[in-house]
Amino acid sequence: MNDKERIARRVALEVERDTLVNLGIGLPSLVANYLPDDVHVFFQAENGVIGLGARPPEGMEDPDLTDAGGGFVTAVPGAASIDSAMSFGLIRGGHLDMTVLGGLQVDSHGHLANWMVPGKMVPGMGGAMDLVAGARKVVVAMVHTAKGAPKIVPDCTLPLTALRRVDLIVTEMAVIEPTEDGLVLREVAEGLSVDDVRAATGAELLVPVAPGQMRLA
Amino acid sequence: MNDKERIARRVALEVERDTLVNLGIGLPSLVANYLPDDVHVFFQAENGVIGLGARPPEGMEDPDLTDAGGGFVTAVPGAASIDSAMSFGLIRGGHLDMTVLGGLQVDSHGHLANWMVPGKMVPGMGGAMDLVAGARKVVVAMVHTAKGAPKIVPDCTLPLTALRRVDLIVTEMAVIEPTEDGLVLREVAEGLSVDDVRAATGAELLVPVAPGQMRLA
Amino acid sequence: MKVAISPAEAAALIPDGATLLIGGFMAVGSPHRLIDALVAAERKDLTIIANDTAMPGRGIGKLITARAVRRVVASHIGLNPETQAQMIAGELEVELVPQGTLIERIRAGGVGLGGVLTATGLGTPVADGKRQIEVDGKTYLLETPLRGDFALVGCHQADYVGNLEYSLTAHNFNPIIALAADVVIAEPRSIVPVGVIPPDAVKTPGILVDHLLERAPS
Amino acid sequence: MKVAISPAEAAALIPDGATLLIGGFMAVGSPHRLIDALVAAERKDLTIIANDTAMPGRGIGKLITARAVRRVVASHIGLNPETQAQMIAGELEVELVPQGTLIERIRAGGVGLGGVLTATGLGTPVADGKRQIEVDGKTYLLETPLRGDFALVGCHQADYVGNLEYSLTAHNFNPIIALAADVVIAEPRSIVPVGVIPPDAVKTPGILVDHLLERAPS
Repeated sequence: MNDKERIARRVALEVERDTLVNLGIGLPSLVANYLPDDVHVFFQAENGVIGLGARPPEGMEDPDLTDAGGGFVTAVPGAASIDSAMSFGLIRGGHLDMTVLGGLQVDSHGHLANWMVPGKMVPGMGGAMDLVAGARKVVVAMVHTAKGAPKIVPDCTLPLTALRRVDLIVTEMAVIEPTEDGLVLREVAEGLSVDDVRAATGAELLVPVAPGQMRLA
Repeated sequence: MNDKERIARRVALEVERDTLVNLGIGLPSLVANYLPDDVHVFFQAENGVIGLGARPPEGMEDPDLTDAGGGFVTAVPGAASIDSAMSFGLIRGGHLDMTVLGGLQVDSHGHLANWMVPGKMVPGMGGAMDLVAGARKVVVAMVHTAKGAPKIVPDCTLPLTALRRVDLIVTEMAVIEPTEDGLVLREVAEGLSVDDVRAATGAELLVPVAPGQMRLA
Repeated sequence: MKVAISPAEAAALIPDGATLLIGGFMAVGSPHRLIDALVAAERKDLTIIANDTAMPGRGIGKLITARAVRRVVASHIGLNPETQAQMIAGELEVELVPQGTLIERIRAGGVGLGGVLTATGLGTPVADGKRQIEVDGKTYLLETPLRGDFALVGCHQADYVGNLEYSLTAHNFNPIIALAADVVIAEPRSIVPVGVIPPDAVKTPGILVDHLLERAPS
Repeated sequence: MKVAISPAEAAALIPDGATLLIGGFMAVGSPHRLIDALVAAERKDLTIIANDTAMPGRGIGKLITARAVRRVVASHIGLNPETQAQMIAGELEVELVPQGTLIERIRAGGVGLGGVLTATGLGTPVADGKRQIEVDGKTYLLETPLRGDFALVGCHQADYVGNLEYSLTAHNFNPIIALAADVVIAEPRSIVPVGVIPPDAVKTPGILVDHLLERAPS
């Protein structure tokens, strides 16, 4: 199991049945592959469909039906088409139960930075700021370090995505919950120690009770 | 021809082809009866249809298709159903070409009061404030006096509907255009003199050029 | 998949004193069976946010006649003399809001806006006590969001996951109030299998709807 | 009844320097023939308000490649390296706006609001230079309306009076931009007689549409 699969499997456990879930492009989109069969959710793509489905059969792609990255998708039974005002009305109005987003940095306040690296990468925030400000639950799914450097830091040095404290950070090494008191280490991946996670983390980690082993199913 | 028919016929001449027009309940609604055959317009009812049509055949009424007063109507070919946010989005966003409203008072500034008489009649403003604030052209259709008292006054004593200067006042006696300089008498009904109109009007009337006879077709 | 509930079960969810957003325009498009159930359950002290109070014996008018309502936020009460009489007698509090402002305030509550700026109401009693904000040299009123504990939505048709369709002038406030309440109860005329309402025809996505009223006895 | 115009005629209506609202999300639902006509007409100095600039060779990306654009207001430009290159070279001005804020600003421009209050962007560079307004103890950014000289709307189907239908994820910005421009030009895939699109299926009423693009040669 590679790191990305490990992260996606763990995040999938956070998804509750009969909810509306938005998955970011890239790693977060893998989460859909690991949902238990009995957990029915509607996936929302911010470009405008509730009930996003898997890739369509070869030759049956519809140019009017894509995910937020422009890739062909299907719509599940019971899907609804929505325009961008409705799509972000749902996101900002508290109707989106959960969003899973990638991260460049998360800090000890639970603040996420995931949309730009000044002078290097200025893709635009797309829907990220709305998602973090508005979703009921925000899960950051990311690898623990970038080229060996911690992505979990005392204070974000990159521009923030929102002032809202995210609800959970899932990496290949650990599950960390940002709280009012700081970052709480909840689970540690099999074969790793608390000290291993601390060594790869730039911010202080609180360990109020012995963290469990990171669940994957 | 009674007073109301005279007013409705004159207002009908203000309606331009291929426009979106909102007619208030009561006297203004009569305007639809006097449009020339070659002037196609879409009537909007603020409760939510573009392309309001006449009363349906007996026995074919649809409880889901009424005018703003709750009366059964039809929808013309090319009609569109809209919700209240779209309906008032059109009204307030400048997409409504013309509205015809009744009036309790209009004053020398062109301000309209048409929604309440303190202590007596408090029906609520409904869509009137939005219509006067937002429509491209506001025509007030009303009888010239109420129980002998002028309804066109120096300053409204009743609560205003909006700060916007209405574009035209049509009564059974005259057609009057509110301008920056004041109320300009444009047309006088057949058989009446300028002095007759002045005697029934509480505000000063400007008569820069000899007013024409009030047109009815 | 939703579970359909009876009108009485729906009314039992709604306590005395609750704030209800109710769809309909002069009773057209209102959730009539829900209203009847609230009257039958003898609810009291409700706050009703709706376009109007209809007329006696119809739609929201029935709640007024039943004295179930303590406060009304509406754009028009002129066709219901009972609303006016209770207001004048001091038994019913009425806040009158321009119709376009009312629907935008509800939408703001539903889509997470902190408020909207509008020119409607400037220079009128509607402006009393409200903040005025200037943008690009123009003055606007700041109008704040409205939300309800419950939204009671009348609609033409629903499917099993709660996707809703509306018909003609019965749309009115219904699709907007479905965004702006903690609990949304929809009263469809008919309930059809998933797939009968195509995605492009859905006006209210089922994820907004908490409960569907069971079909009316035929 | 509308008169259908050719893409070249449509492009001729649009002068250099115009502000265009263009529908589409990563080129899905964009008015492709209108964009091609603008490129063919060698328009310059356009301001484009849109969700994104797509990718080189697709949708709005073609206008970027053709150097027809002086200024972009968008939520995302990350998949078009040419937009980024022109921006870094100082040839193209880019204003990045959160997607939800962008669509609400356009809607505000379309429905006559003076602005909206949103929490999105607080504590980020988006808040720089913007007024913050407190409502009920919460802080919001005041976001102001956006409008265009022209809206270029891609859609699935139109009827002869200009009523528009959209399909699946090709709705996106299209129904909203149709509210917010002085001149609205719609590019439907097919044009059908009045009555083929039932009133409840209309997403953009024809009274908002000024011109329909004639059907594509088959």
